Amino acid sequence: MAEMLLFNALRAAIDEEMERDPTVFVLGEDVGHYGGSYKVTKDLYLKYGDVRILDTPIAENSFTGMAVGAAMTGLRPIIEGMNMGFLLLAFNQISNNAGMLRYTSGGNFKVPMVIRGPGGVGRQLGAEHSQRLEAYFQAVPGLKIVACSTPKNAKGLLKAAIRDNNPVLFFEHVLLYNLKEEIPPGDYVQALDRAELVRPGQEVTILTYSRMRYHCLHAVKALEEKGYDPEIIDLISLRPFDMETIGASVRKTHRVLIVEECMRTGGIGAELSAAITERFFDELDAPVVRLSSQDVPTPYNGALEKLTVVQPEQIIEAVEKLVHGQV
Amino acid sequence: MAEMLLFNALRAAIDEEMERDPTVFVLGEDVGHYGGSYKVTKDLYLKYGDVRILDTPIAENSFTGMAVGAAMTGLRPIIEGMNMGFLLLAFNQISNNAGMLRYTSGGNFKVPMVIRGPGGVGRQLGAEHSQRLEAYFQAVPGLKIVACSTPKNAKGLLKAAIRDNNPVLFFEHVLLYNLKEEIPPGDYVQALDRAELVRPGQEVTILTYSRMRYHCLHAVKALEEKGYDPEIIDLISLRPFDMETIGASVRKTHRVLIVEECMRTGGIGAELSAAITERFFDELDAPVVRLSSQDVPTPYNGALEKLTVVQPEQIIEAVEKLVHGQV
Amino acid sequence: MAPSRSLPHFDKATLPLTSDEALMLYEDMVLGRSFEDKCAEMYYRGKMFGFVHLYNGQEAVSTGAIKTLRPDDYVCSTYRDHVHALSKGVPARQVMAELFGKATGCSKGRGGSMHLFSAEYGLLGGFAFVAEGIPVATGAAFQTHYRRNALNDTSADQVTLCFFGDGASNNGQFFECLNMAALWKLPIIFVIENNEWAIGMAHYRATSVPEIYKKAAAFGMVGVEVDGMDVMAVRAATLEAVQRARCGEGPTVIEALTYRFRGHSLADPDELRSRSDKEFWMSRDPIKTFATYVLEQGIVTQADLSAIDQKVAELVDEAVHFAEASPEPAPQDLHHYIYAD
Amino acid sequence: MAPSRSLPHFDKATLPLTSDEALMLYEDMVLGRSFEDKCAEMYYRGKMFGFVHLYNGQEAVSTGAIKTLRPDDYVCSTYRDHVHALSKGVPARQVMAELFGKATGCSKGRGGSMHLFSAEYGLLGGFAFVAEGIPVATGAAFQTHYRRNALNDTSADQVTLCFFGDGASNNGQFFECLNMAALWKLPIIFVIENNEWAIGMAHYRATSVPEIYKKAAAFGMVGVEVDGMDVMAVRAATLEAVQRARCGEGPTVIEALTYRFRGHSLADPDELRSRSDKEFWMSRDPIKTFATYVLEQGIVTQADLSAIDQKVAELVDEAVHFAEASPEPAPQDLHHYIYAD
Ligand SMILES: Cc1ncc(C[n+]2csc(CCOP(=O)(O)OP(=O)(O)O)c2C)c(N)n1
Ligand SMILES: Cc1ncc(C[n+]2csc(CCOP(=O)(O)OP(=O)(O)O)c2C)c(N)n1
Ligand SMILES: [Mg+2]
Ligand SMILES: [Mg+2]
Repeated sequence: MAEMLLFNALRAAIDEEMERDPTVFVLGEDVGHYGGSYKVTKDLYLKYGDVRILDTPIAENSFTGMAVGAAMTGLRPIIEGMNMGFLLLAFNQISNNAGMLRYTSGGNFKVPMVIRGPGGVGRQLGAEHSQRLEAYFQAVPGLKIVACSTPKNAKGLLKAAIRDNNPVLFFEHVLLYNLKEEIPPGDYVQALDRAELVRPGQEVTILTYSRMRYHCLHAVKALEEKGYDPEIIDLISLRPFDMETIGASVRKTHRVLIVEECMRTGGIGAELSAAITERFFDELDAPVVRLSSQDVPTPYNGALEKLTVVQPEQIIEAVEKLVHGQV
Repeated sequence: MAEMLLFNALRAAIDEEMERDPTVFVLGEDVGHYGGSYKVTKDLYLKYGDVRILDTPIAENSFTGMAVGAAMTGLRPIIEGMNMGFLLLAFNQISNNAGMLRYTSGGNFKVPMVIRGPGGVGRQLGAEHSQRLEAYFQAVPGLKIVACSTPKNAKGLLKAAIRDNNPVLFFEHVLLYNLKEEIPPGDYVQALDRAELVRPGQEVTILTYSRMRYHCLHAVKALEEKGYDPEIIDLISLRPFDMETIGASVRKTHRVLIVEECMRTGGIGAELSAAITERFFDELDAPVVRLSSQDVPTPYNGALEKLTVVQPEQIIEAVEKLVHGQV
Repeated sequence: MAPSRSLPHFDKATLPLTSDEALMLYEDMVLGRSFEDKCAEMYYRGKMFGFVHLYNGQEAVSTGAIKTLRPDDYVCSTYRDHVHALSKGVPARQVMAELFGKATGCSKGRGGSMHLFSAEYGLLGGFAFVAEGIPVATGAAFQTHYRRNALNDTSADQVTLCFFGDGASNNGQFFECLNMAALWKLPIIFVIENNEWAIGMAHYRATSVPEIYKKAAAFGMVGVEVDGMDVMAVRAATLEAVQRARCGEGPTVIEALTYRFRGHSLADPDELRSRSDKEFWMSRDPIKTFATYVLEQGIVTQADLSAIDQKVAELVDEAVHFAEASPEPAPQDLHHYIYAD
Repeated sequence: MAPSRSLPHFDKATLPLTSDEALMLYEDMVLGRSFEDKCAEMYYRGKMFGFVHLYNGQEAVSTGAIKTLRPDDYVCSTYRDHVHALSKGVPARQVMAELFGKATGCSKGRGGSMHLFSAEYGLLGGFAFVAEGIPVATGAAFQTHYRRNALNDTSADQVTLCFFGDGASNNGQFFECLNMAALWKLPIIFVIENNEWAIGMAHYRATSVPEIYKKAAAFGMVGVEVDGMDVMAVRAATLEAVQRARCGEGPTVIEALTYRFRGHSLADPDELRSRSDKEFWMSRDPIKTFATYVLEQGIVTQADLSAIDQKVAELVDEAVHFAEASPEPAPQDLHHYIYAD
């Protein structure tokens, strides 16, 4: 086992898969000579050349469509969204073509591609660079949506995503690239469709993903000291949800708290809350509670930004209320 | 009172508002000489000229951004999406600029614009022409989202949308343009943020919008004959929801059925279900039930297409189950 | 009335045709025309639904361009895709069955008129959104480039033909892809069918420089205009472009000046195009012109052509029978083809 | 090392300057430079956060172009927007306060470095996404066109200046807007600051024809290249373009060849640009060059310039004091400015 930074774990995943399969390639802005804005593809062009590590012009819609065409004809593109937000410009190619083309073509083509990059709210990056695209894309049929959260799962999930024969939207978090963790040596994959049980517990199920995992862990530390016993599950797969793992937890705790970074309205938590209530209504002792970002474009000002995103104290408070039946 | 077809009611709304306010103009593909694909702007260019009824090149992202710039500097653009789906290409301009710019600019600018056109599943139009963009756009802060459903509300709502100082995504339905109804003469507006009580009832609250209103009415006819008494509410506003009207109904019926045309995952019903469960959990005798389209790109084949979208029989069945506590 | 700009003249003598070639071109054009006429009939008889965009009048472009290709080359089309599919070799019965929404259709009844696909025949798709096929086609061309240059696969010399209209040429994706294709010398040919109209929008009202082929120069790419009513002119230009693409010398823009003989789709009242325009273009019917030429030149006989007419009529009838007799997709298969294994 | 293409030479004698004009241009450039240097200092002292893109080296473009405008004209910028805002007249204290995230900032602390806005000063915004400002600027120009042509407002002769980089010029929105602007003869000037790099992507690796001004011709628009290190060259070209726009004769593309003296943003290690390149361009520092020229020509004195240096230094210091002393936005105002009444 060796310690690795999250961005290097992603880099290792790409490197290993590119070695393993010559049809795998990377494209995007500054992925080559520059090495990627978050260094995920650092120096890979030296090993694989300028065609397999393809620096593109700033034309998100077209290079995404180009990746679709390449995927349809036998390659396995990995698109780096320098910031996932920029892929708003590629919405049509991602939804109509990456997402729906396999179905619309009656199975003629498959579209094995990964679209990865940093999402989420960073540190005072302003509204446009603080997008949470998982909310906008969650309704697109044919896409798989995954969010990694640790160096270990980042590597295993990215490798699985690259091998998957479907388009995978793969979210990293702009504030997690420098996390460090021991990870298993060599080749391993982690299933794209399975949630991770982060901390087993009895009293309440906390469902979260990406960076909010750490806010939850942080809160749970305080909660443990107060004698609470919450369960934390990292969703990993945002489309589809791992309802098996989630269901097992709900049947145990009967209380659900969703902690997400996307905005409340139309966020991941909305679908999750609805799905849980539908299937496990009789198991629930309280309504599913969502802690989400405020429904505002992320303000630049640091204090306002902090108010926009869920903080550990809110998680603590929400758990206490849920457990004490005050919801 | 005169009978009017829905598309003509929309046309009247635009015509009246353009007369009333010289800063109102229409832009989009084929809105001028061609009169609009669904005749909503038929012959208006003869009255208002080619600048106020502006035929654009097929460049959705740029003409949408152009409308944003025009709105910021004092005009009131109405964009016609020939089919709302085409505006996937304008996602970035709609979200970052139409939706967020007012906030990000700290109130420097307002963006009064309407983006309107046909949405929904038509008759065998294929996957790309059968989009339900309300699901994709519902999480964008700063947008108002409205769906009209009758000639009367189409006119009143569109006029209100044009006068609103914010960006309004205004959904018409491709299968409702030829609805006919008596509408009040002359100038009237309908509040953008109020749901419509379509049929009062005691047993269950059916929340729906756009074309599904008619499937619900259809189902309720049969349900009435069987002695049921459901309440139908047309949401009208998809962002934000009129939680006052919805809440009053839930407190009365204690059961909620959502009938929507968008796909289940991440649809309008997801947020609606979550919001209702959060606020009215103790009022609910059963989980909120969603009837949504299947999570598939709309197939061309007519029989499959029908299977994809909610049918009246499913509504009947769901109401019966809900009322009998079988959910 | 004359067209809004003068048509380039092609000297047919520069493209000698064997009788087999002539008949092949003729047959493909007649197939396109007959197939579309049959579609109109079937649409009005309620056999097919949705938006159906016919190709009548533009046959010289599909035939002239696609019939220069090998089976392993790619074609990318739009919602006006039936005839491109046929030229590329997708069997008429598969196309007709798709339009009928049948399980035997080339897209298994899921796609419909605007979404024809065939992996087997190298048809990357009919793309229903204007211009969205251009990047996809560029991606197929990139794939060839990749195999040749990153994988050292010397057999990688496939060419991609990307079709779209004058209206699409104002869309940003066109320019973004011109740049990438030229920058990386991708083996792609952008075939623009300039039929002067984008639904009800006259081309000259939508674009500041109506000569689309001239945009190529801004990207350092070869751009040519051809008479899109002359199958031989289109063929000659495409042969040259294919040659360039195959040997890695990069992309080409071909602007074919053409006209559609019907409304934009079968739902279009077609009220804006002038009668005189229509008459001018109808008088240049690519099938009649070509037939006259090859007969005059003695390359083929009237009997040859009549035999083809007959054969095509039967083929199209057979396609209808096949489509009618084919099963609908099974309801339980609604969720098939969402994810690949 | 010489730049990758030869720089156009401007004959300064063709643009006589009064001493007031010379001092105005000098002051604006020095303000831009000093302001940015101060930003770097403040950033490293933890006073501002996020991505901060400085403008050092490109001052001749902002000053040369924007200082030809009237107050009621519009400017549209990118994430590299501080200096455009200053040239357009937004007070330095408002810009600095915005960078500090204060309630007194031009975007009320909500926007930050990449999102400067000022309705009062006709700044349509800093747009953080590459190329997305181009359509917005086109819309402002359309608004002028509309008032003049649809509302018969003869006072409607405002001009919109739209700034963006070489990298943005490969984006589809650029071309879509060139087309619409030329088609409708909108009063807009596209000022492309070609600083040879888009973060770590060298322009020549991203584009098939590096001369961006040449794209204008494909749209029937005037396109010119200017030495972007020569404020007088930029001014002369812009004066001409503004004149054209004001009297309804349509848009212009101006490609200014320039260079940034710092990394892409303050987070950029800037490892890819060669030292010799940097040295070449540094030797052409637009402020020094201009100062030398106006001194040599006897248009101004060294004392004049020193007085300005002094004044600007005080102004920038004052801006910092103002920003520091300003209040944060109130927490309870988090939801302000989402909807307009
Ligand atoms: C993105 C998008 N915008 C608009 C449309 C509607 N639409 C379909 S065809 C068409 C005109 C296209 O004209 P052109 O490219 O010249 O092709 P033609 O139909 O003449 O073959 C338009 C506007 C669409 N399908 N997709
Ligand atoms: C749509 C979008 N894609 C990518 C980015 C990331 N990005 C920011 S600046 C930049 C380079 C832009 O280069 P150029 O247009 O030459 O302007 P310069 O920074 O040189 O002034 C990139 C790729 C972005 N902000 N928006
Ligand atoms: Mg056309
Ligand atoms: Mg640059």
